[in-house]
Amino acid sequence: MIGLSDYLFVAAILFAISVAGIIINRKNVITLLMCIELMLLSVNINFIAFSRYLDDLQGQIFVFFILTVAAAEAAIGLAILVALFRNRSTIDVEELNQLKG
Amino acid sequence: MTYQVPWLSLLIWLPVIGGCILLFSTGEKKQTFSKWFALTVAIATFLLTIPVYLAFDNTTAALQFVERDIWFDSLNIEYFLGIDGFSLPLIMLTSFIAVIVVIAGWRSIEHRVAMYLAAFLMMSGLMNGVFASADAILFYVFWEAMLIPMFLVIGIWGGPNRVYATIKFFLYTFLGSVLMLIALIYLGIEAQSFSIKSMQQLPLPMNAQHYIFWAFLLAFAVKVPMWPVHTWLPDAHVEAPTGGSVVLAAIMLKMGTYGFVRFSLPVTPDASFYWADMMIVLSLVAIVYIGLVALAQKDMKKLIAYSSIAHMGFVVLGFFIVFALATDNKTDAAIMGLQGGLVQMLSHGFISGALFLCIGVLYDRLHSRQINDYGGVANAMPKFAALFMVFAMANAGLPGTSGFVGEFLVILSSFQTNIWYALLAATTLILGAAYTLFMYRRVMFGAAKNKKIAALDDLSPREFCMLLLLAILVIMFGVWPAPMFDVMNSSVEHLVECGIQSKLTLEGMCIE
Amino acid sequence: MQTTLLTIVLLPLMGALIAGLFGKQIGERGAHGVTIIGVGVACLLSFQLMWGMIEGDIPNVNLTIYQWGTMGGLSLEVGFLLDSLSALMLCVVTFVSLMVHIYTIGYMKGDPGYQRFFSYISLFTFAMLMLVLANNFLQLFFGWEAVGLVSYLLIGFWFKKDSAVFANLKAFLVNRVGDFGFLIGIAGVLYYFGSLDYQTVFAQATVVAAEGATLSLGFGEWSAITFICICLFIGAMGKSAQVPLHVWLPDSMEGPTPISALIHAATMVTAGVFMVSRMSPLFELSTTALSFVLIIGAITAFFMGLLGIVQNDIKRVVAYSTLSQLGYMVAALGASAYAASMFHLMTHAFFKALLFLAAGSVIVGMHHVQDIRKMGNIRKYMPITWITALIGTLALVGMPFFSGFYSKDAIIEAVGHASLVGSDFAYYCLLFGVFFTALYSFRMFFLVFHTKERMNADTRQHLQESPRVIWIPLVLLAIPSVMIAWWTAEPLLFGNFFNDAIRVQPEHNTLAMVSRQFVDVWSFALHGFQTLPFWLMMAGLFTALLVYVIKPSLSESIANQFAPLKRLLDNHYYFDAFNQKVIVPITMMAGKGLSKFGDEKLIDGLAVNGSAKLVNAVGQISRKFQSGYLYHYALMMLIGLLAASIWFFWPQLNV
Amino acid sequence: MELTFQQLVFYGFSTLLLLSALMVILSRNSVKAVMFLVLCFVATSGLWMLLQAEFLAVALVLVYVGAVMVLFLFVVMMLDIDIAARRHGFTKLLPLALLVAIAFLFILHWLVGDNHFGLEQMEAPSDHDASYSNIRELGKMLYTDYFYPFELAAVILLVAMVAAISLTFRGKRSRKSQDIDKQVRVTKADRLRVIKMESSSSSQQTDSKSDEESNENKDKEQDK
Repeated sequence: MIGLSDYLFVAAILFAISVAGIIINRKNVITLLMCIELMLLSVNINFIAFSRYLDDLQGQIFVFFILTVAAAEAAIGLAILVALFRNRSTIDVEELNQLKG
Repeated sequence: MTYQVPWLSLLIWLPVIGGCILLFSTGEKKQTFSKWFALTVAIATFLLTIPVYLAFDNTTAALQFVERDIWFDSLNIEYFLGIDGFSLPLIMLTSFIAVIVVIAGWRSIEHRVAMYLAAFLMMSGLMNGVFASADAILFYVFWEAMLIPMFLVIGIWGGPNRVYATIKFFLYTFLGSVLMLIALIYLGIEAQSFSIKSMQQLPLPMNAQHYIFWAFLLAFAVKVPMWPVHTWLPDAHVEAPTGGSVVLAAIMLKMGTYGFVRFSLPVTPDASFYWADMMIVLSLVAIVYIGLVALAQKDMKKLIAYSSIAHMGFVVLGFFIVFALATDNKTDAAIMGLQGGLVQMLSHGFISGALFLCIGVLYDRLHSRQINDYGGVANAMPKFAALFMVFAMANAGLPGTSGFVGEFLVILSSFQTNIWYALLAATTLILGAAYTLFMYRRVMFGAAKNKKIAALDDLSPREFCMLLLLAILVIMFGVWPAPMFDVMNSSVEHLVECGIQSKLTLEGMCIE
Repeated sequence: MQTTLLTIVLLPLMGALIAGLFGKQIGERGAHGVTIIGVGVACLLSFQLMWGMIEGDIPNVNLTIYQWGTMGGLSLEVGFLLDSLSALMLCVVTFVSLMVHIYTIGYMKGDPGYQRFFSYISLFTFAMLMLVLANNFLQLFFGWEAVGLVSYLLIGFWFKKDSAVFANLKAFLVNRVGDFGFLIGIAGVLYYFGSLDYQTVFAQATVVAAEGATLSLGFGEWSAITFICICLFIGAMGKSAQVPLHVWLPDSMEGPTPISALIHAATMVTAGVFMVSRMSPLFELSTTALSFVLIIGAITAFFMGLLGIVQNDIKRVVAYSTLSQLGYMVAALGASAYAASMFHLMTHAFFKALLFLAAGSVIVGMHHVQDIRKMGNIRKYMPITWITALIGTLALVGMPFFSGFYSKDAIIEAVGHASLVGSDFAYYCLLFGVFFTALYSFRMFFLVFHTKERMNADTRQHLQESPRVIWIPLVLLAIPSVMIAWWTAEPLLFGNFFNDAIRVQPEHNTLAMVSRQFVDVWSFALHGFQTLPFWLMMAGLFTALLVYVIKPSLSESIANQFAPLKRLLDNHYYFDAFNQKVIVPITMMAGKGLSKFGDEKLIDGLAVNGSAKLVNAVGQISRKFQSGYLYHYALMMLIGLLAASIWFFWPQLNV
Repeated sequence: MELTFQQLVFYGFSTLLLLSALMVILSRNSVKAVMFLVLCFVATSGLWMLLQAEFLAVALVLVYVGAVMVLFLFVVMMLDIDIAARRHGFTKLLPLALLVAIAFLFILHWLVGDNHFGLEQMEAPSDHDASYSNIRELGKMLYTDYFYPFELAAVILLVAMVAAISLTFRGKRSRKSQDIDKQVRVTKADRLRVIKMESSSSSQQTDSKSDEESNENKDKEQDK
């Protein structure tokens, strides 16, 4: 039988991979966005696994909302990316240091 | 139930609303109107205090003229007003000073007069609120709210270095009061009510008292101001316009000492007792150290500001020697010390206010506050010289002026705790006279220093009336201070017999 | 009775207020009219009271006028105490004041501050009356400081003169040093006696003394009574200008002459003497305090007299003579001869006021030249002034039959009988003081009224007898200067006039010892011719005659021979220099130092602006972390999350 | 060890998911990365099926793979990205990435491992019977208990859409709006100019002048 911990562990590995991805792909915003999607995905896996094992549909409802928000986030993120590229003709994160104090 | 006039609400909100209305009467043409309007509101507010004074029952320490209504139901915060012997004199002082300030600003402010007067009206209403609040949160709201008009007054109508001064003033006072809010919230939760009375009756363990005492101390010590958190005062005074200085010295400083009698002493009596020696030492330092510093000042306003600090030191001294005396069973002396401190608060309100007005009178004419720019003013302004002399002498604590009463009582009672306290406190006799008269001599006496001084106009009827009024009060309360004592007596006795008794044991608690 | 006393006290106040506030409206005549009527009526009523007391019609009165304030069980009141002591002072004060008022009409003629001046001296009279009539310490202190205030105002009356405003500030501050002690003394009284009311305090004095209450100042234990008495006496030292707090009195001569007569000779400066007499029930209980009083008085009497010899300003000579005479009074207090002291206070009030007013008359005649080296032979021009000044001088030096003789002789005798620590020293000081008193008095007298005319021609032309308003007070004061003692010496000194007010312990009742030789005033005076003081006085007179009249060159050579001494005297024993070069600079340095270092550097610089700078510095450092790269923030978040989870789960991880 | 079918599916999809996730972060080419991401989603959807969350599994494929990933692809292709530069600092950062990833893994492993969520602690639930409909249950909840959040989610999507459009929109903005402040601040002098008329003899001239001025005023008005 597959235990809850198995699902959770898969999600954990996925999360660790996306963390590593954020670190090593720090130059490319698109990959960063994708890593974030992966993170959300790992969270969603957790939710659904719990929902199943606790027999409570609320977990799935939550995933539903997360998906909504993630879609919105992706849309806006990409829109920002496009606007950024248009203005600065690069999406290199190294050059995006307007926040520097 | 009979219909009752909400006296205290009127005292608070009449000037505030008047000020709000004034804000709309901008424009240069409406200047005269706004001045008269402000004066009317101020005088009306002051007149309102008279029936309150007459109806005030000074045989009881209980709150009177109580108005109580729910404000935030869920948090037990109330719109709870009420006055006792500590607050009534201060409310009267505030309303009176408001009138004086409006008169003082009549000519000397050139731009945005309406706003200037509005700020003062609001300030006086809010300060009345501070003194009339019987709910801690309401108190806190008024306490902080009144900073805003003061901040604006210094920041807009102030001198050249006003930005530094305002920010210093604001940060100093604000920093202090943040911790007070925390203490109030803690007390409110513990007592399940934010009424000050319930906080005073709340039994607290010693370590909680320590924390609360320090939280309060920081807030109040900055306002008083006590050494070593006093340095905002000289700067604020120097930059503030005359009216600002008057309110600052006459009333705002009193909020700090009022806080001591309202909160520190009755809410945390054991911690106050524990720290009393430190407080006494700090106030003695204020008296001696600041007295010496005042001697070295070249700016008149700075000098008076420092003298204010020294005089407020007497108030704090009077409040905190009470513990040593009360534990020694010298109730009379304890009452005397407290009375002395309270009277000193009032009298300092009149005297320092008057002195700042005097400096304002000079500043309006020559636009300088440096002592060295003056000399021989008495030649051209004899009336002014006479009134200024009255206030200078009162500042030096001459018997027969109100300045003497408080200092005298505090010195007498501090002798009963420790001779050295009295000896150090009494140095004010010498230092106070030295710095005040030193300034007076260099400004007023001698031959007229230059043509400008020789051609000075003496006081206008407006200035004369305003100073004369203060002079009469200063002398009246010096010769016959009994009315002040009578109003405060019950409250003071109650505080000594009940308020400052230990909260650690049940026997000490006074249950009413 | 209450009305009478209130009238006496309040009439001068009314006069002062009217003259001061409505001076312009009522004009000069109005101003002096209203004040003189006020003081005159007060004077008449005082004499009536005095008469009543002597006759026994009027009992001692101790009444409360109103309640000043109550705190707890303690009630402070304003009230009057009328007994022999205050009655005597009432008469002296109102009489001298009246004379000075009248005199001032002439002296201040045409001064722009005419009304103001009358207002001040009337106000002074009020304050002094409050002081002497007080029945408690609070009111005493009020009067005490109020006379100081008026003195301050009057010394600086000509406020355009820098020297005058310097002198008045000095006077006020030095007095404040004394008041400092006085206030502590009052605080002590309240502490140990639980009241500020004279009667209660005096009633309890013996009890408290018997308990042997002590207090600790950190250095040794003090008897409470001694401490209180010495503190109170410090107040007296300020007001009555005893060494070392005497420095203000000579400078106070910057004020107009009438007030020098009224305040700085006759009345205010004797307030200290009056106060100690009033406190005799306390002082009697502490021999230490009495010794202290005696020694201070003796030092003042002798050394200040010595200074009189080298002064050239006519008023300063009289001022130093006043200092010296105050020393006599204080020494008498120390010897428990309170009555003698009060008696000397009275006679001195008359003859010293007379001398001052005579000096003023000369000054008016000389058109405000005060240097005696520029005078001479004024007798020719001002005969009335001359004769009155002569009377004053004789009274001052203690010529038998003159009033000053009785009082001074009684003091010297009393001190001679005293058996306190330092009483021998005091006795010799006073004894030789007599010689110097005669020397400087006659020096001044001869230089002013005799010898060659040294004034310039212009002044000489206008030199003439002063107007009537000036010389009438002189004459009126000259009469009591001569005769007052004839009737009063016996009851005051040896009788029981003061018995109700002054308490003396039998073991040091020196006056009683003196009184054993006393038969009547005439034989007392005749006996005076055989005593040492008389011969010392004559020696002084002849020395003055020799050095300043017969052979003026002698003074030069003596001065040269004793050059160091002369320098010491010229510099007033360096008291002023010490104050100006040491005390004042140290105080100012402390003030400036604390202001610069403590306030500006330490508190403002380090603590206030320092914390602002610290915040700024932390910001400067932490902004380095804000690279602006998103992935840095993300990384930080991750690391933070990691750290938080490790911290959170660590305890369980170990298990 | 014998694998049940479920285990087989689980391990298969898991492996696929993790490997493709690794490829997402490691691949040099963005297009490839997106494609691997799609694979990730598909694998996840399989896992979700296993967990009997059918609706979400389908939605994930439809919405994510069908819409969001296409959007990604679209953007990646639209933007001209320098691939070589992208890899800069890869080796330098790898140790750090590994460190952080392993640390996370370590903690998470302990946290979510067998000791807390194993089968002993939490038994596998029984399967729903055939009449059970995941979609119906979900729908019931969404349209009753979670109705407001659901509407809010819709609004969020709308906002996201508007935001995305307004961020990327390039055309000229021809909106019409009033500047009320400006209108209020207008004074008489801005609009009206009083001209001194000369006498009738030279009326010709003044007329032309005033015409000009009225034209000017009209221009000003238009500017505003």
